[in-house]
Parts: sequence; C-alpha cells; structure tokens
Amino acid sequence: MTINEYIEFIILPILGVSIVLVGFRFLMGPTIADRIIALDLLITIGSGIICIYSLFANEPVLLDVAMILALIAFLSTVAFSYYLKKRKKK
Amino acid sequence: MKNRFLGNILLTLVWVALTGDLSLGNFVFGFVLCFFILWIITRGRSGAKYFRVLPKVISFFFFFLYELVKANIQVAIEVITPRFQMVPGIVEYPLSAESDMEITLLANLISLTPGTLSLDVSTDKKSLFIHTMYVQDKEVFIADIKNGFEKRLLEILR
Amino acid sequence: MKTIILRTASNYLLPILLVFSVFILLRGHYLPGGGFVGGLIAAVAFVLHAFANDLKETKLLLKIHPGFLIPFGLAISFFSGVFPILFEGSAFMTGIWYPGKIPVLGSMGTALFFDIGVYFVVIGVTLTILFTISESA
Amino acid sequence: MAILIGILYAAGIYMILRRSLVKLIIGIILLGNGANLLIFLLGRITQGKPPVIDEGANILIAAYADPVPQALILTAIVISFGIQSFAIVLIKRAYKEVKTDDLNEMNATDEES
Amino acid sequence: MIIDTIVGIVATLGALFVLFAAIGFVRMPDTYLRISVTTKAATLGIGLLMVATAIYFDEISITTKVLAIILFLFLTAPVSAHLIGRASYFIGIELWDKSVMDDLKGRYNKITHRLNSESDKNNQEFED
Amino acid sequence: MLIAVLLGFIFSLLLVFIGRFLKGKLAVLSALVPLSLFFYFLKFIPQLSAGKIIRQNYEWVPSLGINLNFTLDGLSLIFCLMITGIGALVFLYTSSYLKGHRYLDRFYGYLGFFMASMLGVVLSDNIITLFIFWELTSISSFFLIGFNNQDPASRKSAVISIAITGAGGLLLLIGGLILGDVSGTYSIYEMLTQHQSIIGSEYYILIVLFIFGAAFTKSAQFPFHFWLPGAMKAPTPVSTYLHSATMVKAGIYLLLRLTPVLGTTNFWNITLICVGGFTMLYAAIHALFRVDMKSVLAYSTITALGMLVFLIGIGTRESILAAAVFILIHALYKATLFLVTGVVDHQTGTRNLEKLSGLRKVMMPIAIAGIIAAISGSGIPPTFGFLGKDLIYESSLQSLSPILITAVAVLTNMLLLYASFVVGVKPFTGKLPENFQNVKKPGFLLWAPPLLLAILCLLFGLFPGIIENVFAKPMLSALGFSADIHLKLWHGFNLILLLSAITIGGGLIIYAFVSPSGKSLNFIEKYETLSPRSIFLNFGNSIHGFSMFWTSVFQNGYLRNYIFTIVFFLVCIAGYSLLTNLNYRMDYASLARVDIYQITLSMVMLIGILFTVFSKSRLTAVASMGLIGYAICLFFVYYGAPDLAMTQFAIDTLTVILFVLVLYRLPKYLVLSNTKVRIMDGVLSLSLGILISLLALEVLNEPVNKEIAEYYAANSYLLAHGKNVVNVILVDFRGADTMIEISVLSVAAIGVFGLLKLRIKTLERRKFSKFKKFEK
Amino acid sequence: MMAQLTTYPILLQLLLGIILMFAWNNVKLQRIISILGSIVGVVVAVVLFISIWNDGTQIVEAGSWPAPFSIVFVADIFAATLVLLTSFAGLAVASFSSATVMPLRLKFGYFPIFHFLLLGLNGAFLTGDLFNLYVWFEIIIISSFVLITIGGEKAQLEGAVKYFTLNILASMIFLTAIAVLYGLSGSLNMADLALKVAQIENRTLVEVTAILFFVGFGIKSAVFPLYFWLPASYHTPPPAVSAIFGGLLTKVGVYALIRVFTLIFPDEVFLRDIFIVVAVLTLFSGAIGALVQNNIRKVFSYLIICHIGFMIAGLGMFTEVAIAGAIFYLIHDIMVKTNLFMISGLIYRLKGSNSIRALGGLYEDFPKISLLIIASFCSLVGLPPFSGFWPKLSLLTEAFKIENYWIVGAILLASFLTLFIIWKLWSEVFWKKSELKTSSSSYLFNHDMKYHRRIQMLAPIIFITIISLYIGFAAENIQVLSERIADELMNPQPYIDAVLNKTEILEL
Ligand code: NA
Ligand code: NA
Repeated sequence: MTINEYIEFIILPILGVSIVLVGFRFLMGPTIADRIIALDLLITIGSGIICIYSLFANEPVLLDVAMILALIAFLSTVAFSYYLKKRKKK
Repeated sequence: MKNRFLGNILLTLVWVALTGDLSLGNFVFGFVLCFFILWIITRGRSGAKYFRVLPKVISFFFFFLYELVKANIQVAIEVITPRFQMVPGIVEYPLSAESDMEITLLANLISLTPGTLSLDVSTDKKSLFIHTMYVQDKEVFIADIKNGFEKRLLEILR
Repeated sequence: MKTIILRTASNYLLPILLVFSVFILLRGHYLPGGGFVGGLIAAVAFVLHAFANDLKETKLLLKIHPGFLIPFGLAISFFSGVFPILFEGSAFMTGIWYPGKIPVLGSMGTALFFDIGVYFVVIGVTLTILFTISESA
Repeated sequence: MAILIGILYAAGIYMILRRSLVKLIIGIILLGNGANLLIFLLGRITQGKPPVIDEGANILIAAYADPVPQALILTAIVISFGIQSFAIVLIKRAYKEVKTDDLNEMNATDEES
Repeated sequence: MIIDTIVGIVATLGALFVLFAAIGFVRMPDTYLRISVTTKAATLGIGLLMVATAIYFDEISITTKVLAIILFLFLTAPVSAHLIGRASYFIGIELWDKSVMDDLKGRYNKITHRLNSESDKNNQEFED
Repeated sequence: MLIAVLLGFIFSLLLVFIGRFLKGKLAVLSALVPLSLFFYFLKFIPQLSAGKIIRQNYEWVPSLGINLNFTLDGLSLIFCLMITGIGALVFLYTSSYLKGHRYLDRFYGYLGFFMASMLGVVLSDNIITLFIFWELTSISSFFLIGFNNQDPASRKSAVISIAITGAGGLLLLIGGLILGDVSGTYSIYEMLTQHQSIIGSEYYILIVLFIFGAAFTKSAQFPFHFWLPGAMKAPTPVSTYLHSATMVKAGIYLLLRLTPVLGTTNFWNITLICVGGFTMLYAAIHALFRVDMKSVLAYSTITALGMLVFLIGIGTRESILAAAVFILIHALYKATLFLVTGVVDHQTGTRNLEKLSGLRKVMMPIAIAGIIAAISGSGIPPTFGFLGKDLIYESSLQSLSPILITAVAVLTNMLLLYASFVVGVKPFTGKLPENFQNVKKPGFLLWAPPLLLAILCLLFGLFPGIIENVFAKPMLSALGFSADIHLKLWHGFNLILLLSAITIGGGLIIYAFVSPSGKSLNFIEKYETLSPRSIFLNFGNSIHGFSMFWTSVFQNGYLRNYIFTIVFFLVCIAGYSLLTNLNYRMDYASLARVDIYQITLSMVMLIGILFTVFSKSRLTAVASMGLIGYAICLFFVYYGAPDLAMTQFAIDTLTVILFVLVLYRLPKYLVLSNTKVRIMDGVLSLSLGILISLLALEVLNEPVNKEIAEYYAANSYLLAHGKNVVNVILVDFRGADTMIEISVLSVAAIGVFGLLKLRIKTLERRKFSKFKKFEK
Repeated sequence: MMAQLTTYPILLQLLLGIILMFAWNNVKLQRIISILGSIVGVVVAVVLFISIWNDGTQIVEAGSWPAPFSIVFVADIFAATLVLLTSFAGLAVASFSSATVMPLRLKFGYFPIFHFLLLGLNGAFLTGDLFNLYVWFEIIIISSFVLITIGGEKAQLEGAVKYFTLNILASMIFLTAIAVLYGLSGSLNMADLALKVAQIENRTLVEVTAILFFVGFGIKSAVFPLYFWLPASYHTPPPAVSAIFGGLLTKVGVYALIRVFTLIFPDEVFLRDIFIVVAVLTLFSGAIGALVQNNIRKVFSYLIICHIGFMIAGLGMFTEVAIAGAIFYLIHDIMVKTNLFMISGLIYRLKGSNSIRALGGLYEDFPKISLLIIASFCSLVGLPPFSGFWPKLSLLTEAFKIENYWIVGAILLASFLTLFIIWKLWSEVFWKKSELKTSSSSYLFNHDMKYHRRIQMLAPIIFITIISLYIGFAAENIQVLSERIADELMNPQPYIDAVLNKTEILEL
C-alpha cells in the first residue's frame, strides 16, 4: 500500500466523515453560535483536507490555499462574534 | 530600540520562512521590508527579555505539548464513550498575570487545551472566566492552573 | 469587541499578516498569489485590527485615509500600463522588462508595478468599504 | 457538475424572486457563483495540475488545467465582489429609507406617474 | 519508505483527532462544551496533518511554510474560541443543565458590557 | 426658387432675434416678404403661359433619393400666387388686427414659416420633400391655432389638429414611399410616365388609400373634418390664411397633383365622389345650425373642400378645370368673408350672428366687401363665383350618374349661398343695435385687404380671360389635359343656367326662412355624441385607458414580477430553441467518472443551497451561502486552480462579513409570498436551472479548442517572464481586463462611501438652499 | 504614438478618473478638470474619427500580443462614430453637471465616476474582445449604480434597487452566454469568434447562445419585455445623470446587439424574427407608456424605450439599408435623448417641477429657451427634416420591401404617438398658464445662478441641439456615414482581416 493509496482510502475518508458530522451539526444548530462554530470547523478541516490533498496530488502549491483558508476562517469567526454581540445590543 | 530590533529580526525570519529562500539578498530585502512595516505599526510596546528566557520557552513548549496531548486524549475518551463523565461549569479564575500579553497568552493556552475555554477577562483584568468540563472542585482546578500554566508562563515572560 | 485577548492577538497578527501579504503579492508572478490576494490579506490584517481595537486607532495607524490608496494604486497601474506608449511607442499594457534578474523578485517589469497598483487599490477599496460600513453601523 | 450549476441558477433565481431585499442579494450571489462555475466547467475542467510552470521548465507541460477560464473567473469574481458589496450597502440604505424589506412596497417610482 | 510510514502515522493521528473533534462536536450537549471540545482538537489534528505534509515534501520552503501555518493556527484558534464563547454567553445561550456552576452569572453589566471581577463585585450594583 | 421657399423660414428665424423691432409700427413692413414673393412668382406667368415648366434641382440627401426638386407649373403657380398674394394681404391686415399684441412677432414668425412650408409643398416635385413641407405646414398650423395659448379650448384644438394632420402626414409618407418603391422614383414628374404600371401594381389600392388618408385629413373631409371648426380658435387672420385659403387646400393640391399618376380608376373616382359629396352635404347642413360667424365659415369651408374633392373625383377635364377655378373662387371670397368677420369681431367684440345687424352704418367698406364676397360665394352673376358654378354644373352633368350628382351639387350650392349670405350680408343689413352705435370705424389696413379681395372676385368674374390664360390653361396642361378651353360668363340660356337659377332661388328662400339662433345650435349639439369628433375623442380616451392598463400591467412596480417576466421570456425562447432541436446524447461514461470527492463536495453544496433557500433565519442563510462558496473553493482546488480558490475564498468570506455587518440593521425574514406564488417561482427557477444544465451538458459534448491556452502555456515564461500562467494572463496577456476590474472596485468603493456618508433629504435640501449664497 | 490612437479615448477617461479622485475635496478644480478633459476628449475622438474615416479600421493589440491571444481594441467606423458621439455627450453633460449637480454630490466623487462611466462606454465601443466587453459593461453598470444612488434620496434608492437587480441579471445572462460561447469555440476575440462560430456544427447551441446574448443585451437596451428597470429609475437621479444614461446607456446595449449579431451570429434567422416581434412590441409599449405619464422625465424614459424599437427593427430586418437606418437612428437618438434629459433638468431649474400637470407658461416666460427646446422636440418627433425623420425613411422602405407590415404599422404608430405626446406636452408645459410658485421649492433656480453657471447649463443644450440640427439638415453626410457603417457591418471580412491578419504579419 503506497502512501497515496493510504491517504486516499484511509485518511481522506476519515476527514470526509468528519466533514459530514460537522455538517450535520451545522444543519442541526440549534443556536447560531453552533452554526458559526461548525462553519469555522468546516473551514479548518477543509484546510486540512487541502493540505493532505496537496500531499496526495504532489502539489505543494496548494498549501498556500490552506494558509489563506486558515487566515480567513479566523476573520470570519471574529466577524460573526461581532455580529452576535451587536445584534444583542440592538 | 532593542525590542524593535529583535522584532525586526523575528519578522525577517518569518519572511524568509515564508519565501523559503535563505539567500542573503532575500534576507536583506526582508529586513528592509519588515523595518518599514514595523516602522508603520509599532507604537510603544513592551518587549521581552529575549535570550534569558529561551531555555524556559523550550521547556514550556514541551510541557504544553504534553498537556495538550493529555487533555486531548481525555476528551477523546469522553467523546467516544457513550456516557458523559463530565461535570462542566464556568469558573472565575483570579489572575496573577498582569500585562495584556501575559493574560492573552495564558488565556489562549488554556483555551488550547481541550476541555477548557477562556470565556472572558473581567474589565479590571483581575479575573479570567473559564469554562471547563471537569470542575469537581473549583479550588483544585484553580490551583492546577496557577501552578502549571500560569507559573511557567510568568517565569518566561517576567 | 474590546477584549484583551483579541486586541493583543491582533496587535501581533497585524505585522505578520502584512509581511505575508507582500510576500503573496511579489511571488504572484511565479506561484499562486498576486496583487489581488495580497491586497486582500493586507486589508484583512487591518480589518482584524479594527475589530479588536477601535476603528479610530486603526485609522491613526494607517495615517492616511484608505480611500487615498485607491487613486494611488490606480495611478501606479495606469502608468505602468501607459509607460510603453510614452517611452516605447508600443501598445497599452505592453510588458517592458528589466533585462536580467533581481534577487527575490526574479524578473522586474511593468507587469510587476501593475500588480503593485492592484495591491494598493484592493487594500484601499476593501478598507474603505469595511470602514465606512462599520462607521455607519 | 452541470446539474449542480443548474441548481445554483435555479436557487439564485428563486431567491431573487422572493420579496425580501436580503434574499435578493443572496440570490444574486448564488447566480454569480453559478456563472463562474459554468465558465469553469465549460472551459473543460480537467483534474490537472495548476497552471504554474515548474521550476527549471520554461513552458507548461503535461496535463495542466486551462488557465484562461481561471483568469476570466478571477476577474468575474472580483468584479462581483465590488458589485455585491455595493449591493449590500444599497439594500441597507434602501431599507433605512423605505423602512421595509418587502420589495412589493418599493413601488413608488413606478406608481406616481 | 520509512518517511512514508512516519507520514502515514502522523497523518492518521491527525485525522483521528479531527474525527474525535467532529464526533465531540456532534455529541456534546451545550454550545460551550462543543466549542471547548472541538476547536482545539481539530487544531491539533490539522497541525498534525500539516506536519505530515511537511515531512513528506521534505523541503525547506515547504517546512517553513507549514510551520507558519501551524503557528498561525495555534495563535488564532483559541482567540476565535474565546470570541465565540463570549458572544454566546452574551446572547444568552444556556449552559447544559448538568453544569455545576456559573461564576459569570450576573457579572455583566447589561448596559456598559462591563465585566466585573470577584473583587469589585461588592462595590457595584448588578442586574440579574 | 430655393431662396423663395427659404425666405419665409429665414424671415421667421430672424424674427427670433429682431422680433422686438418688428412688433411696433414697423410691423407693416413684414408684408414685404410675401409681397416680394408674389411679384417674384408673377414674373413667371409669361413663361408658363407659353407652356414652359420651370424646374430647379438642389441636392439634399441624394443617398436616400431625396432632393429639393422644385417645379413650377400651372398648378403650382395658382397656389403660389394664392399663398403669397393672400399672404401679403393677411400680413398687412394682421399688422392692424393684432396691433400692439405682445407676441405679434411670434405671430409673424409662424405665418412666415407657414408660408414657406406651403410654398415648399406646392413646388416640390419629390414626393418625400413634399411630405416634409406638408408636415411643416401642420406644425405651423399647430402653433397658430394655439396662439392664444392661455385658452384651454385653443390648446385642445391645436392638439387635435396636429394629431389628425400629423397622422395624415404619416400616411402621406408611407404612401409616398410605396409609390416611390413601385415607380422607382420619388419624382412626381417622372411618375407620370409610369401611370399604367402604378395603377396596375398590387399596391395600387394601398397607395391610394394612404394618399386619400393624407388628403382627407388635411382638407377636412368627413369623418376627419372636425378639426377645422376647432381650428377657428386661431386668430382670424390665421383662419383666413390657413384654414380657408391655403393649407386646407394642400390636400386638394395633392389630389390634383396625383390625379395623372393615380387617377382615372373607378376606385379613385368613386371614392372621391362619395367622400366629397357626403362631406359637402354634411357640412353644408351643419352650417345651418351655427350662430358664430366663424363657425358658419368653417362649415362652409368644409363644404367647399368637399365640393373640390367631389369635382376631382368626377375626373373629367371639365371637372378638373372646375375644381381649379373653384379653388381660386373659394380662396378669394372665403378669405374676404373671414377678413370681414375678423373686422366685425375686432370692432364689435362679438361674432354672434344673433346679435349682429346693420353694421353697414359703421363700416361701409367692410359691408361692401362682405356683400360682394357673399354674392361671389353664392355664384350670382357677374361675379367670379358664377363662373365657377357654371363649370361645376357642367362637369356634374357629364359625370357617371348625372342626375343624382347634380342634385347633390345643387342642394349643396343652395346651402352654400345661405352660409355666404348669413356671414357676408346679414350683419350689415337691418337695424343697427344700440350697443353698436359707437363702434369705431376700422382702420385702413383692416378694411382695404378684404375690399381688395372682393374687388378681385368681381374682376375675375368680369374678365374670365385672365383666369383662362394665366391659370386655367397652364394648369390643365400641367396635369396632362388638353388646354383647349374657353371660359366665359354668359353661355346663353341652357340647363346650366336653369340650375343656377334654381340654386340661387332656393338658397335665397333658405336664407329668408332660416335665421341663425342659439336654439338650433343647442338642438344640433344634442347629437354631439354621435359626431365624428366625439367618436374620435372617445377613441382617444379609450386608447388612453388601454395605455394605462397595458402600462400598469407591465410596469406594475413589483420587482419580482419584472424578474419573473424577464426570466420567463428567456426560458420560453431559449427553451423552445433548445428543446425543438435537442439531440443530447447522455454520456453514461462521464457519470462513472464522477468520484467520491465530487460527490461529497456536491452534497455539501447542495446542503448549502437548500439551507440558503429555505432557511428562516437570515444568518443561517448567509452562513450557508458562505458554505456554498467554500465548497466551490474546494472544487477549484480539486481541479487545479489554486489562485481561484484563494480569491474565491477570500472574497466569499469578505462578502459574508459585509453581510453580517449590515445584517443586524435589517429586519427579520418574513414569509411574504403565499404557496401558490412560491410554487410558480419554483417551477420557473427549476426550468431555468434545467435549461442551463442541459445547455452545459450539450456544450460539453462539443469538440474543444485549446489554442489560446496553449499559446499562453508556451509563452508565459519565455515572453512574459512569469511562471504562474493565471497571474500572467491577469497582469499581462489580459491586463486590460484587470485595469478595468480595479476601476470597478474603485467605483464600488466610492459608491459605498457616498451611499453611507451622503444623505440628501428634505432637511439637507433646505440647508442646501441656504447654501445658495455660497454657490453664488 | 499615433499608432496607439485607438486606445486614447479610453486612456484619457481613465486618466481623468484618476486625477479627479486625487482632487477629491476640491470641487472647483474637479469642474475645471472635467470640462477641460472632456474638451480634450472631443479632440481625440474627432482625430480618431477622421483618421478612421480616411484610413479605415485600426486596431491596437493590448500588451502587443498577437490578436486572438490578446485583448484587441478595434476602431472601425462604427466604433469611432460612437466614440465621437460619446465625447460630445460627455462634454455636454460634464458642463451641465458643473452647473446643476449639487455641490454635496460633487463632493462625493460625482465627477470621477462620471468619467469612469465614459471610460466604460468608450471601452465597450472600442473593444474587440467579448469578455473585455463584459468587463466594460461592468464598469458601466457599477458607475451607473453609483451615479443613480449618489445622494441617497428615497426615490433614488427605490429606483436603484430595481435598476440594480435587473442590470445585474443582465450581466449574469451575458456572462453565462460568454461561458457557453467560450465552451463552444475556445475563443473570446470577436473577429476570431466570427470565424469559429461559423464552423460550429451544432447550430442549436449557437442559436441558444445567441438567445442568451440577446436577452442579456436586450435588458440593457430596454426592449420589450425586458425594459422594466428603465421607467422605474431614470427619472430619479439628478438630470445630468439621466442625460448621460438616457443618451448612452441603453445605446451601448443596442451597440452590443448590433455588433454581436452582425459579426458573430449573422446567420440566426430565428432570432431575427424575434427581434422583429420584440421591436414591434417595444415601439408599441414604449409609446403608449409615454402617453400616460405625468412626469416629463418619465415621458422621456418611455420614449427611450419606444425608440429603441426602431433600432431593433432595423437589426431584425437585417438588410444593409435597414441596418443603415438603425445606425442613423442610433446616432440621432444618442444626441437627442441626452439633450432631452438635460432639458428636463433645465425645466426643473426654471420652474421647480417636472410634473406636466403643475408646469406651464414656459413659452411665456422663456421664449428663447423654449425655441431651443422645440428644436430638440422636433428632432425627437422626427418632424421632417429634423434628425429623427431620416432613419425612418430607410426603415419604412425596407419594411415594405420585405413585406413586414407589422413593422410598418408599429413605426407609424410609434411615430404618431411620439408626435402626439410631444405636442401635447408642449401645449401643457409651455403654453398652459403655470400654477407653480417658483419660490416654493428649495432648488437653485436659473435666476439664482451665477452667470457662468447659467452658461454652463445652457451651452451644452445649445451644443447638442446644434449637433442634432446638423444631423437633420446635413442628413446626407450622416446617411453616407450610416451606409458605410452598415456596409462594414454586413460585410465583416475586412474587420476580421484587420484584427487577425495583422497577427501573421507580426509572426512573420
Ligand atoms: Na432611445
Ligand atoms: Na415621429
């Protein structure tokens, strides 16, 4: 079993399952905060997947995407929290 | 002056790391670039005593890793076992750390270990409110952190 | 949103992100990135700063109104575009390259300056929009 | 993928047809995404390498993804960003002036004759 | 081959942590617990995945890049967790009913959003 | 001749600038313009009498075949002299009639403009050029009718007249165009040679209908006649000039001019006879019921116009001659009567026939003019009118059904006599009412022009040779008839004389027994709802109503309906086109190639879409939208587009953030539409979606062309010094796109800035008005 | 340097936009720059026009890359004509804006955006690349969004929401069309596409693509049943903005339709029938829509729609004569519609209202201005021999030749209704006695304005009126021009050669 096969048949599916689980929570909610966390988590896992995919496809270039993902995910979470608070204020 | 210089070198290294090109030209370019960036943004920030704390940093790093893995495993078990063993709650933790930097680092480190989450710092910076999964005894919990994370951290930073 | 934790973190993130943005900008010609993404990252850095601190502080930090960056960047791009017309008589946007290589950047030419112009415009635009919105919010 | 794009278009139009300002913008964004993906798809996507020339090489070799649609989409995305941000602010202002999210109540300019 | 094995192991660990985070995220009974469990587990997991990648490519530029990403992740993840947790508390999301204590209760001044510590609790008036 | 035509235009243009000098005592000088033109045209008489036709060509728009080909022949000459001659008198008369009027200069401007246009109509050989001048006459008429623009009735009449004559003008245009198409030329002169092929053409009926439409509207034939009585709102000089002597004759001119081109068919003749005959009777009867002098004159003018159409319809040489002569007769006596009416009105302040009588005591010259004109208009010897009546009966007796037609003619002429007498005789005979005792005598310029015209009525009657040689013969030859005629006043005792006698006797009896009264006016007004005018106005109203309906159906103010319509339109035509020719071959192999990643990503996207669409919380919708963006981003990664992925991701997040920043200011979602609407929208959206999917699948089956990508791949490093091909395209190969793209961003930023920072409301407006001083 | 002439109109506007942004706070300076810059723009456009007229189509390959691979700017006589007209309208509106747009609006970037709009228009006319055309369209619409909302009054915003949504929808459809066309042919260069599309075997797909283009451009050019955004919004922004919108925005859609359907889709017969149906309904709907309006600017808005029908009808008939008619109408319409909206602004300045019911007495009070306006009205109505009349001749003749009586009827009806509407409007607004008290409104009136502001307001109207009169009275020149354009459009081979053959020369 080469590392590529290993990744394709073990690691990526595990991550896929994780995505599905998180997606499930995203759907369930129940609170907005939960959805925000789910989104954050989705992006984070997404960046992990991209990372592993870059290994799988032998494309280090894709790591940059993972980096941007991580950066922006942070920004979006900050913004959402900001929103939650502002909304409360109102 | 010294702090700026250090920060500058540090940033330059970040630059070099990012570009992945350790040539002299790149270093000089990075230095100049970071100089400008720092020049634009730096405004009176207290620095750290850099060389003295380096060994402590390293030991702290491993301590942290250990805590991290330990906590993670604990939580993993909690997660996969069908019944919840946890006793969650929000604890007010009296801070010894004083500066923003210290408080932030501490709070972040606490957050990073699974099972605990720094919710907020009181406005007068005297308490940290932590949400935790295991709070059988509030005093024990506080003491754990006081003697663990906070002590080691403050040793480094002060 | 003035939590100590976020404020402190963002103060450290800001320079790192700015460096990172320049990095993305300059290597765009060789690897994924470029003026647009670079500019966005720089803007995000300032926005984070603004979220954590006060908008006023971020504006103080910038020293100039972000709106000024827009014509500034446009002008850079524009002149790198018309440069060939003025000095070579060749068509708009014709690339003119400095012969030989320059460390870090690789080749240097009008296209690079064009991208730098894009970078500034994007920073200016993003910040103008976000700042204006948060000011009026 | 083609079907997905179809669904995106359908969802976009459906959202635009609702009477809420917010949904209107969401619909426009969905449509934009659909159009971008369509360019991408019809540029004949191949599961290929990014169109970046390898170190040491002078030209793109092997199966690379078509850079042209990518560049087009990039331009389109950025433009839509500009327009969408304007749109978002526009609805905010419109709401503030007209005091309703219901587009059916925004018909003064057509009614006074 | 050895490198591949190491990569495999590290990546597996990372993936498992991510999976645990995801499971925890689904199972945990309240928002705070979910934040608490997941953000960090996932961060660790992703970190490991990154490390695996770095090992695999074994190239200085990539390694530094990966380190930068990890640093960044570790810097931001707790901050986000803090922000979202705090916001959740603000908007009044309830704790799990089996929670044993809530020191934060009644500490926020509803108007100024000032948060009082234990020590100045007595000097101020509070609302519940 | 170009100058001759343009002179009037130049004159009116000049008036814009020098009008204020011509308003005062110098007003009388403006008559120099028509007067000099009158003499200019007189100059051509010898040449024309000698059988020559004068042509002058100026190129204008040769590529459309439209040139200023001026042709002066016998027919044109009659009109030219009438236009300039009566014009000169009207100009003179006006200088006194509207003395000191604020807008006298404008009035002269319109008159000059009209005169020039009218000359253009009668001189143009090119039928399109003729149309151009024709429209200009309508416009000047519009301005003249609306001259008293403070009066709503006056404005309304002006609009009605422009509507009717404007519509007629368009008919002329289209008729002319078809005629040009059929005959291959726009020159009427050249069309003469193609008479047979034109009347044999399949478009003949169409052409004739269009030309009739134009002529009937302009010359006020039933049922388009009603604008003319309305046009009497214009000051009397205008009624004199346009609405009796010249403009309304433009339709007659057109019919005469085209008789050799389109005439001599049954269709042509019978239609004209019927319409003309009906019009003249209808209007003549209507004249009985009027009490306003101008109203009577208006209906009698319509009668005369009907008579002319009727004569042209008979289509024999005699009837054409009769028509031509009657044009002149009518112009002379009707202009006189109008001018007389004007004076009466001007001096007494009323035109009500019930109140007017015995005015000869205060305005003798006017009384003389009126009575002579009335006699001429009634066809009593030895006036010019008698000559005309003779010719009319002569031609009616030669027509297809002589008895009926002659009877109609006789009856009409009786009624015409009544009308002429009622206006020309009645106000001057009998006792002068007390309130008119002190009426001032009219000035020279008021009484001289009508008297002069009246004298001409007499003169031409006594010396018909002038008419014969100067006008009649050149006119007949211009229209292609033999010019072998001899006009005389006395034909001896014959049937025609008998008819004349009957006419005069009958007419006088009517005059004796019918007197104009308000009662009869009221009586006829009861039937107003049945009149063409009301029908026309009702039709106009229903058009207006329909327009309201149509416009409010489409432009209903509901954005969603607009979108629905547009998308529906797109789906319909694109769907029709695609489905009727669909030859899609399902490629099952491509299905098999779909791998787990694609499926997963698609599922994530689908979930995102469903949530975005159906979520009841805005934040969830926005977050789901973000999710879709992220899934797309992963697609981009999967298919080797890291640049795209980065940008899409960053942009998507920024958009979500923007949303979030403004969202809390916006209201919560409401369920605004009912289920039925939603289902309808859903069906439409889905059909669009299906359409796009089908289209995409179909396109994917087509062969692919990658030459551009290959060029970029080969040259991006070697020539453009970059290794990231996408970036090289963006900043170099297609750098122009990017330049605009950043401009778009800049504009958007400025827009956002302005939108949020600048609010002009009533309050600021008020501030702004204080601002004025700053502005100064 | 002269070799790059084709791009100068674009570059000049871009430069102006940038300079004006630098002069953000100095409104006075902005006015001067804008007017002077527009004068330069006219000079450049005239030089370009003359040089194209004499030497034929010129191209510039941006970046000096060979043709199908680069963005090509092509100045054929059609494009040069429109650039010229744009420069006229631009100059007029720049001056008119200086005088009439509130200083508050000027302080928020009015002028830079105005020049970005002109940039977009020039670019759209000159580009030879389909995607680039999309980008130009985007700068046009974003600029127009900003201009239509600048000031943020309630009516403006309501109108803007509709304007915005429907225009975005159009852009999306356009983009979709580009995607499909690129997928089919692999090219974006219009000349290249002309060759490649002709070779595509699956004509259904080509037809559907053409339909997408038609709907996309159709919304922008405001044809039935896609015009809704126009009457909802055109009367809301400052008149100067409406002027440039009314004159040029819909026309750029028409331009795109004409360009794309003569160059890339010359064989789509099905669409031609649709064009004709659409044209007839457009003429009809526009005219009767205008009939029932009370706001002058709304009347003009509907007339814009109505008159678009003439051009679409010309395109639908698709013969050289008909296209020439459409082009002539386009030339006429750009000038006259620009002028109309400036006039509506002028009326506002004179009387403080745009309501037909309320207005009146203009003729009484301002006879000379009224005469100026009447000249425009005559052009609009197509009163012969004013400018609107000539193209109808070609259109009517051609409609007869192809025996399409619907077109004939629609053209006649639309002409008649336009005539009726305008003269009725005249009788109300100019003749009727006014009941308005000018002092009641807070606007800056004509008589309050400084002398040079008044000049700035009136001069552009006089300028455009003179051009309109020229178009009418020197119709021969315009007709020759239109025929030459139509000839170039119907026989695009020289255009294609000019764009693509140069490639070979370069490669050799
Ligand atoms: Na128009
Ligand atoms: Na017309």
